[in-house]
Amino acid sequence: MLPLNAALFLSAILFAIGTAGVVVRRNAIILFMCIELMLNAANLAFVALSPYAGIDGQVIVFFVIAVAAAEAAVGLAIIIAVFRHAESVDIRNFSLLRW
Amino acid sequence: MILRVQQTAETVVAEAQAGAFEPILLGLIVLLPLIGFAINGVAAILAARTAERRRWSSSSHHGGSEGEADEYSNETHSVMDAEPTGVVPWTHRLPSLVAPGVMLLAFALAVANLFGMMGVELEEPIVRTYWSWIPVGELQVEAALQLDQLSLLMTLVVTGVGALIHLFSVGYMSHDPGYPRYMAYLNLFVFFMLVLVLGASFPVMFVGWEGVGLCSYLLIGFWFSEKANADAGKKAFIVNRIGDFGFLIAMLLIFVDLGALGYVEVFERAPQLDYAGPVVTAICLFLFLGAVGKSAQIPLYVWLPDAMAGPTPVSALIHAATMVTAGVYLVVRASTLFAMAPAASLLVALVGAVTALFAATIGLKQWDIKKVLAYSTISQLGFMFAAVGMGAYVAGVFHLMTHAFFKACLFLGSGAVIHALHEAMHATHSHADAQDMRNMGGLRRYLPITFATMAIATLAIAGVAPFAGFFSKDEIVGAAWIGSAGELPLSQASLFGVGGGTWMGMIAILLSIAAFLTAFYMGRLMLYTFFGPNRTGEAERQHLHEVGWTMSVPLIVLAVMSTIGGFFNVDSLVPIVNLFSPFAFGGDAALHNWLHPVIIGAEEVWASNTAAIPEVHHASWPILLAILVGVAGLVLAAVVLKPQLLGTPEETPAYEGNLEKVLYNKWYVDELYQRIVVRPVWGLSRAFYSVVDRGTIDGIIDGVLGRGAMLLGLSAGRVQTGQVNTYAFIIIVGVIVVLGSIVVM
Amino acid sequence: MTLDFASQADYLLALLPEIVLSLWAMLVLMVDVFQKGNRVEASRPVVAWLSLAGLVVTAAANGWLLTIEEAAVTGMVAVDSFRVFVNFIVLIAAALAILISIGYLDRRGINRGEFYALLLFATVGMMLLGAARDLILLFLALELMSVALYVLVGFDRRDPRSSEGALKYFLLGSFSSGFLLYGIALVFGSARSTNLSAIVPLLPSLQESPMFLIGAGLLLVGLAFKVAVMPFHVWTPDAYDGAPTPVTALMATGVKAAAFAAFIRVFAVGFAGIYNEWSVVLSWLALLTMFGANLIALTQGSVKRMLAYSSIAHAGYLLVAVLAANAYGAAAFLFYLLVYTLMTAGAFGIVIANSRGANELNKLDDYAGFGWREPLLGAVFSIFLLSLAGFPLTGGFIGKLYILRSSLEAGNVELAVSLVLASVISYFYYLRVVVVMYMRPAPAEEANRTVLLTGPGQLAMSVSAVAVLALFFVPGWVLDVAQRSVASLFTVPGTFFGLGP
Amino acid sequence: MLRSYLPLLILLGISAAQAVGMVVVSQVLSPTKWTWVKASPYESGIDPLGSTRERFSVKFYVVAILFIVFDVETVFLIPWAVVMREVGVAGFVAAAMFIFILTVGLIYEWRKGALEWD
Repeated sequence: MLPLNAALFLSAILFAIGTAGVVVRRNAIILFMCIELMLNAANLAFVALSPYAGIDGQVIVFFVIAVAAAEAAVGLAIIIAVFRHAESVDIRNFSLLRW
Repeated sequence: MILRVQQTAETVVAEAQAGAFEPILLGLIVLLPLIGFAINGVAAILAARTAERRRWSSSSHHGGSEGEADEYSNETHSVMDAEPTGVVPWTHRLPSLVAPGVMLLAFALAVANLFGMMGVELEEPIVRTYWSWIPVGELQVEAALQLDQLSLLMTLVVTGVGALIHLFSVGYMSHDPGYPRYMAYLNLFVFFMLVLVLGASFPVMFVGWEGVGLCSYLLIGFWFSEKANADAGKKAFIVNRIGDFGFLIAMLLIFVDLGALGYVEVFERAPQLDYAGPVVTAICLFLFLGAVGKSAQIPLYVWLPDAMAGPTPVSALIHAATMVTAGVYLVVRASTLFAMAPAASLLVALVGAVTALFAATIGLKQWDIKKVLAYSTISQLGFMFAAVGMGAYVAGVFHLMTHAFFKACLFLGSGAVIHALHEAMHATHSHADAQDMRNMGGLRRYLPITFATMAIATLAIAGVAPFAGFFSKDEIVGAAWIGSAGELPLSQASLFGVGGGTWMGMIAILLSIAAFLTAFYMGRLMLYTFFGPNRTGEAERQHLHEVGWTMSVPLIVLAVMSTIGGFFNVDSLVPIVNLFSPFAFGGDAALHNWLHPVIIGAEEVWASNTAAIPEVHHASWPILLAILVGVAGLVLAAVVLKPQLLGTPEETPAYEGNLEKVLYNKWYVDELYQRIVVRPVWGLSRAFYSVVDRGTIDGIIDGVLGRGAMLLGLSAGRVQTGQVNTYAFIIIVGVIVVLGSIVVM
Repeated sequence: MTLDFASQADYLLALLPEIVLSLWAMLVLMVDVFQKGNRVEASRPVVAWLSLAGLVVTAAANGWLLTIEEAAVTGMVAVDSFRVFVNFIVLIAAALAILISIGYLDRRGINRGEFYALLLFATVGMMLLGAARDLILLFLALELMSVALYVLVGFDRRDPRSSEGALKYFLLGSFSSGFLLYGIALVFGSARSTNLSAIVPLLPSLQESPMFLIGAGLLLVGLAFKVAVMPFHVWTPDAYDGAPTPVTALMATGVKAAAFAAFIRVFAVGFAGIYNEWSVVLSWLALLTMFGANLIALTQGSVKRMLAYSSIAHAGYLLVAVLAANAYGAAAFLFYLLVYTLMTAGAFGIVIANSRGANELNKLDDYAGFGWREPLLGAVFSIFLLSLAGFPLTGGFIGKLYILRSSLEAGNVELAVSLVLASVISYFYYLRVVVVMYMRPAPAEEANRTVLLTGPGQLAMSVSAVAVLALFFVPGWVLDVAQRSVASLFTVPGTFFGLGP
Repeated sequence: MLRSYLPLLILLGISAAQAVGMVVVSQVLSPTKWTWVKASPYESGIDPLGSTRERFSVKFYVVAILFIVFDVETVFLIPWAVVMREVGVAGFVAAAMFIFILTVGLIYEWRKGALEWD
């Protein structure tokens, strides 16, 4: 069996990569992918913890997957709507709202 | 005259009958004006709707904003701009009935309560609790009304004078497009004023306190399109915030140190505090700060003359008879606390006396008839504060009452004059100033009733016997002389190292001079307005005529009250005054006996903390002096001033010589404030404006702090770049800080 | 009736209001889509009224909840009067949002039935959020609410501002969900459960576990994001500004109420045992929020955006109540939440009334003369603004008074003083609007402006204003109810603010 | 315990090797001769019209988004199918409610015309 720490470590690294991606990337789609990465890092943590903390962890993952799918559907729709205005998904172009 | 010993026999009777009196519909007295407000408010909203519609349709016909400017104009225009259509909409007719109606009903109820209460000698106030208002832990504040001799007296004044002024307003304002709104505000004002005087605790009083301030603000800015009016409203609002701050702090201190806010509990526990200690002194000083703001005393008086921008009946009701006296009421209400703080009391008296003289000097050289009366009001309020500060609480309340009569009469009379003049000028399309006395003169031929009533009120304010002002003003000045002889409890106190007796001697002199000046400037006002040749203009003269009954009846009633109002408190112990004893109402020194239960707390404080005072000597020379200054002032005015030589504003300069210039410019206090407060703030704001192109704030609402805060806010707001990456970065920083601190803790 | 959650069917009863509202939302969706199919046209008014009816029915079901009680407090959903109180606030917020959107949506050409259905779904999410006693249910409720709101914010696809607001809200919202979820995972790993009632007894042993503390910290971040506490507020002004105004009103009121309720349940009730760990940092965040938001609000030229910052500032005030750590604090919190919901939704309603056509620009100058042009709405707006500032004669004053008192009681003098100072700052920008509204004459071209708030909206505003005033004069019974609702939280083992079970 | 996954791992390895191997082998063994015709995109023998970077119809997105949602929902149904007998009526009711909600969504899609291509 995989050591727990290793799995958690991997999940933490994935989470950190996702977080860093949100800060540094400019493309809205990539940003969204980074966020999905964060959610999946959490999923990984749940799965890795479930032998130790209870089967609930695996159930939770199903919910998270479903939620992520809903978010993806809405998110992509929003990005399309934005793209129609700006002809671009570069988030640097979106600063009508500020200050 | 202040420390009258209550007859024991009466006290016994009182105890036997105490509790026999039940207040009659106490809540309804307060509620009636609110009902009136609700009805008139609905009418106002509907009227505004139709007015808007008409404005739009008419502006589309003969486009342009001209019609709009006419719609809400300043006093000199809109008072008379009657609807040419002839048909008065119901929204304008209903308030004429409702507004004075509810006031008369409320007054009738108050009178009923008076008769009920006169039968018994009430020792303890009656508190009616309606619901639990702020119940949090020890802070239990009830929504309760308190009926006692003082609050009933105030209620009578507010509803009585209020009813008359409402009636006057029917004639004065009914042609104004905003008439229903005006009546709604006026009713709302009376509601809050009644809450103020009838409330059973400081927070309830504060509700009324804030409420009357709000209504005053609304009514001053009633003709809002004039920038000056709007500014005046704003000024009143800001100055009153300073006063409210004092009130709030005082409430906080009272709650912290006494654990209660209801009057009964507070005054029961007040003697537990250290006599003349810092706590009670601080409480009183903060309360006084509140009173200074509301009652327009030095240094916060500047808003009151500007408040004359509102309609004249408003000036009469709010800025002369009722709201501005709330500060005096507050001091009398808290007399037990003020008795505990002799230094604070002396300061109150001193501020009052200085204000009385200071404002009277300014009144000497004003040409605007309402401005004269405004400074006169400030001056008279100074008399009241001098009285209550010296511990002569009854004298202060007495003057409050008589002042309400004669000053309301004077204001309404000036309103009638302005109304008549304006009507005449309107008929000939003249644009002369209807409030400038240089445009008046000889009006007694055209406005006989107004002249007669105002003349009576002038005699009253000048202190000519036997008119109302003579008795009340004499009591105040007399108290000061007695105090200077060391015969008042406060004579034993000291302020700034100077004894109370010395202070009171100075106060007596200040007040005597002020009384003399009062008589002089009132004589001047009457001479220039009603005597000499008429300066209104040839064409206009044809159109001058007396006002209608709704306006003359209140004038006559108030004139009668100004004549007989003094007989409510004729003291047989005072020489000369006791000549009028046969005519006294309600027995000897009726008001003293009536109010005695209210100020007994203060007397007990003095009894246990000051050396006993053997006996009060009432000399006759102060009374003679008081009569003399009043008559002398009037006579001097008649001799010195030559109304027949006066010209119109174009011919007569506003002032001649340096002293007149200083007085005309009100001692340059506004300019001083402008220079030391407003201008630096503006300078900073200009500089700021040029740096950052966002000068969205106007006026002095934002001070130096405001600008600094803006700068800080702007720089803080710069993190809101609109960039998702930046936002995410800020969040990450926050996450790290939160996690770090949680793990470290 | 007593529920023990042993049988799954009991959950159907415990969740009755949420189930009713979900079904109703589907009904609304179906009514709309069957009525007009895929044609692009405005929905019938019946859709809005049907949605309102759904809220009323839900409110009835919510009231019914008071009659049932739980055998044990181990369920995923709480059945207590705290939840009922929060549900009522959320329902009021949703009802106000619907009332002010009638007419407004037509004006912007976005009157689609989906708007109302989504709004109801978001409301379901808020209600669940206030009921969640299990972190997973919390996450699901939060997402249900958020996903619906992402769409609502970007509902006007043709408006670049709306879309941009939605994009930012979506990206940052799911970003913060990631933190929340990871926090739940860590809490789950260290406490071996996501159920608060299971976690609470373990707190003494978990106090030293870094994994648990970091998990709790991430949870704090996730919730702080939703209630818009600085510095996690960054999305708020943009999303509020871009969103159609009724949605802004809902976000500022319902979302905040629900997220704060969850905050109380998780931190004040659940993690009360580690109060010392989270209170310090939260105090600093409260300070930052109160001062930062009020200062930035000073500089805003747009009234809508100013109100957005004002709602952030109010999150700071509410945090002071949460941090007061006593019974009055929690009761003051609920009381203030109610006043806040009424006055904030009301203020946004006026923003709608004064916006020009489809244009959402709401500059301060656009309010010149508004008080005279619309006497009723002007007066109502003044009441809301004064209440937001905490002026006496309004419910906002009493609410702040309660919070202050509870804070002083708890010894948080600095927080109390800061609250007073911060609200003094806020006076400037609230009063500025009142001054402009009454003291500056309207430009001539304003004369032909029409009322942009329909009858139902005006009625809702007036009722809210009267309620705000009433909460000043008779706050007693509401406070009483609030105190009793708070007491119901103690059914959870563990201490609540030192009151104890 | 991990041993039970060994066949899976072997399968994975074989399929990966096969996929990579086919590409590599074809690259290595085939003659490579570059011509314009060969390099051009093959569109059933017709010359390419316009740029290949043309935008897709938004309908593709709609379908894709719908697919994501409905596809993922099956993750709830499969576990239920596995343990259907154990969870009994309660499980059935729960699954029925779930499917009911999905159906409402489906009806909405259908009425909105999202299922029709034109």
